[in-house]
Amino acid sequence: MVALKSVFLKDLALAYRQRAELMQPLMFFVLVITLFPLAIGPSPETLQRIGGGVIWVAAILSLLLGMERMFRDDFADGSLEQYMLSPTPLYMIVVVKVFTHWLMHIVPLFLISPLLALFLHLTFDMYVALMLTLLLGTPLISFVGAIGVALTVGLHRGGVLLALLLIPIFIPLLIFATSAIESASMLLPYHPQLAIIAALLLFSVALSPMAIAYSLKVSQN
Amino acid sequence: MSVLLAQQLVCEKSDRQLFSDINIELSSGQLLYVTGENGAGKTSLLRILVGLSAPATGKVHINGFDIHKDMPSASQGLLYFGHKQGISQLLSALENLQFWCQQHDVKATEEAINGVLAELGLTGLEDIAVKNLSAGQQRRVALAKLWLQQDASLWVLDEPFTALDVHLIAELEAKITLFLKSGGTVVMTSHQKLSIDYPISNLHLDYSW
Amino acid sequence: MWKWINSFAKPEKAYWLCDVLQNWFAVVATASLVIGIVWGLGFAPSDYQQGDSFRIIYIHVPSAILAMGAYVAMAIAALVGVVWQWRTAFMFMIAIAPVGAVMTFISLFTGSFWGKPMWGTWWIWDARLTSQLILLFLYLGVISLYTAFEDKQQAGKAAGVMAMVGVINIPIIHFSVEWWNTLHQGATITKIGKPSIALEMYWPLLICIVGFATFIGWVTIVRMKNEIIMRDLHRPWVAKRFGGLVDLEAAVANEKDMKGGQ
Amino acid sequence: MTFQFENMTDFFNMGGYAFFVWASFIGTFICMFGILFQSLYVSKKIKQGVEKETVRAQRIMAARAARKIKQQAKIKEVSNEPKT
Repeated sequence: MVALKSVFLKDLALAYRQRAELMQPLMFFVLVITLFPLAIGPSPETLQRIGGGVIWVAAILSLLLGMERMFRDDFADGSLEQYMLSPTPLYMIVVVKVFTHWLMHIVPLFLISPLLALFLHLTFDMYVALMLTLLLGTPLISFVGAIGVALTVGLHRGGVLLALLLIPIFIPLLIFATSAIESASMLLPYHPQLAIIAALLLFSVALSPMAIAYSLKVSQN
Repeated sequence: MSVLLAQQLVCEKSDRQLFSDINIELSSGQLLYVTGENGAGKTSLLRILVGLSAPATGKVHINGFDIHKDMPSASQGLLYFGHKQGISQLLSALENLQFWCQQHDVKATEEAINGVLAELGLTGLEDIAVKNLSAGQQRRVALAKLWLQQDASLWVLDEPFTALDVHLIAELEAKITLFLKSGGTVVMTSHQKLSIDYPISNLHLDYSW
Repeated sequence: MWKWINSFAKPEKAYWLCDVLQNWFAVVATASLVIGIVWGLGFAPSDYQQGDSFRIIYIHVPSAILAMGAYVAMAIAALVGVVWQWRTAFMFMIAIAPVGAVMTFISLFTGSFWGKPMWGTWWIWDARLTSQLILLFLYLGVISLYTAFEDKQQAGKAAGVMAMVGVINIPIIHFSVEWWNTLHQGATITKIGKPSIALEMYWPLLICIVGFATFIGWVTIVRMKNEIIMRDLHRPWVAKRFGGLVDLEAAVANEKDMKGGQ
Repeated sequence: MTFQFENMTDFFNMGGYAFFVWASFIGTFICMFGILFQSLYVSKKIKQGVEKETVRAQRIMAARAARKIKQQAKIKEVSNEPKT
């Protein structure tokens, strides 16, 4: 327990000392969203119709961008080797690391989201649905994505490959999340979609730590 | 009981067989010195022994636990010191060592850590981010683990003498001897001649194609 | 029994098996592809709704089904490789991946050529086309991950993890895409007992499926043999089989002598 | 079982869908033959490569043996030097 807490605190400290790098995915997120009104036209109806999808696509892309950092430094400086040789099982450490990483990326995203909802003329119901789907969906992205990160951590320039591997896997999540927001825009109930996303999340949290730990070991070879 | 037991290890890298049929049995107080030319697989062997790489075939037991099956138990008394130093560049020396102690169940107070750092000539540099230290100083921070880890039974050291000055090499050799005399077991590789007043068993790895 | 199965984990034994099976697969594949396609193109009655354009079914359906099947086979091989550490399982995995990708590609463009006269458009974002497209991306992901690694043993394990993640995802993707949009006509042969198409159309389709399956097997075997030799290039059995070993052994012995003499 | 078309022209016409039907069949054959011949070609190349690789291994081993002889000779030379 002490060991896991120390991993959490260490990752927080490291993230704090690299604040600038943490801001980059967030700025990318905002910039991508700014592009859409410019490309499609500023009419509020159009923006409202595509708003949920645009925010979700941008969120996935920006999370993918920041994800590379998850194990990179630990791999490069050998901390990962020491984690593997510590008495705490690797998959537990991995869970803590992924969770910390998610926290570091989702909090700024949440803080900036009201502004984006304004930009894209989302109604209040859509905004609530957006928040809920982001809250349930982004940890799913982090946990499943961490498998890909763990696999590519030993490769030079694994960034594009990472996106190539992970984007197809996130398609179901994108579909359910945007469908929930669309239902909200028509004032229909959207808890089925939320329930499915929650189920996927639980499933991935249960299975992915093992896969991540295995992948990290493969990368160490 | 033997501290380290390796049976019929075979290692393959990129489908080239580096070595085959390596058997090692070490009991407490023994020093194994692994030699061989570049590319013969010294580092690979050490990484297999501590369980970081999987051998193509064969088994490794540390203190009776299979390292590739039961890593948490087997790594209890194990200290591995590899090419990568395992210290975060952004944290200070003190933070790094505190973190490492918490990770590995080593009880050490802040004073104790500062004391060890002072012993290694790092007084006054305890709270500076490691990236601002020189290569040799960073190496010392990593080596401090050897001074902190009191109850380890097996040290696996991969080239511990690189980037160290003469004094520190002597100190480290003394530390290793002390550890061996107190019943510890050491597996190590090095490019320079070992001047330790202690019986050394040698394992030579042949380059093979 | 288990020991017997396990013996195929050895590349040498697997190579022998591949050699035995290769010609059988080649013969069956060629024969049933020729029979099935000639039957389907010339002798099966034309569909009363779609006319002769429905004949594309004889390549579209087999390739679509087997693209999925090849992916599942690949993932099972990956599982075997990860759990029992079979080197040959990873070799099979990477041998079948490009074949499956080609099958997926075939099913996509034949679907498109069928869709143009039927729906009036080359591409429709309908559930089956979309999930087939995602399947192609999954294949490409596995293949590119494998090629990204220098060390092919590491590559096999990494690509294996990706293949398994993908196979867990396939039903989810299928379900989500179905939810998202259903426009495709109903499945043609899911009801095996009472097919919704006429028997005269059904038989050539079955033969074509067999033909495609054995074709995949054939190409996979050839590729797997390549993979085995490439990966075991430095082992004695390869050299023994394909000549040139004697000198190597002499050289090694020569060097050993030198060492003994020093 | 009867041939469904009146004559060969009719057969090639495919009830007006000639382009779509033949394009997809021909495309499929190109893909299938492509992957088959690529695999067979690689297999031929590899078998040639085995020989090349053996020659290379032999050269490496021979070079290492030669180097060892040279090194030993040097050591002998050093020890044979008269001590002054």
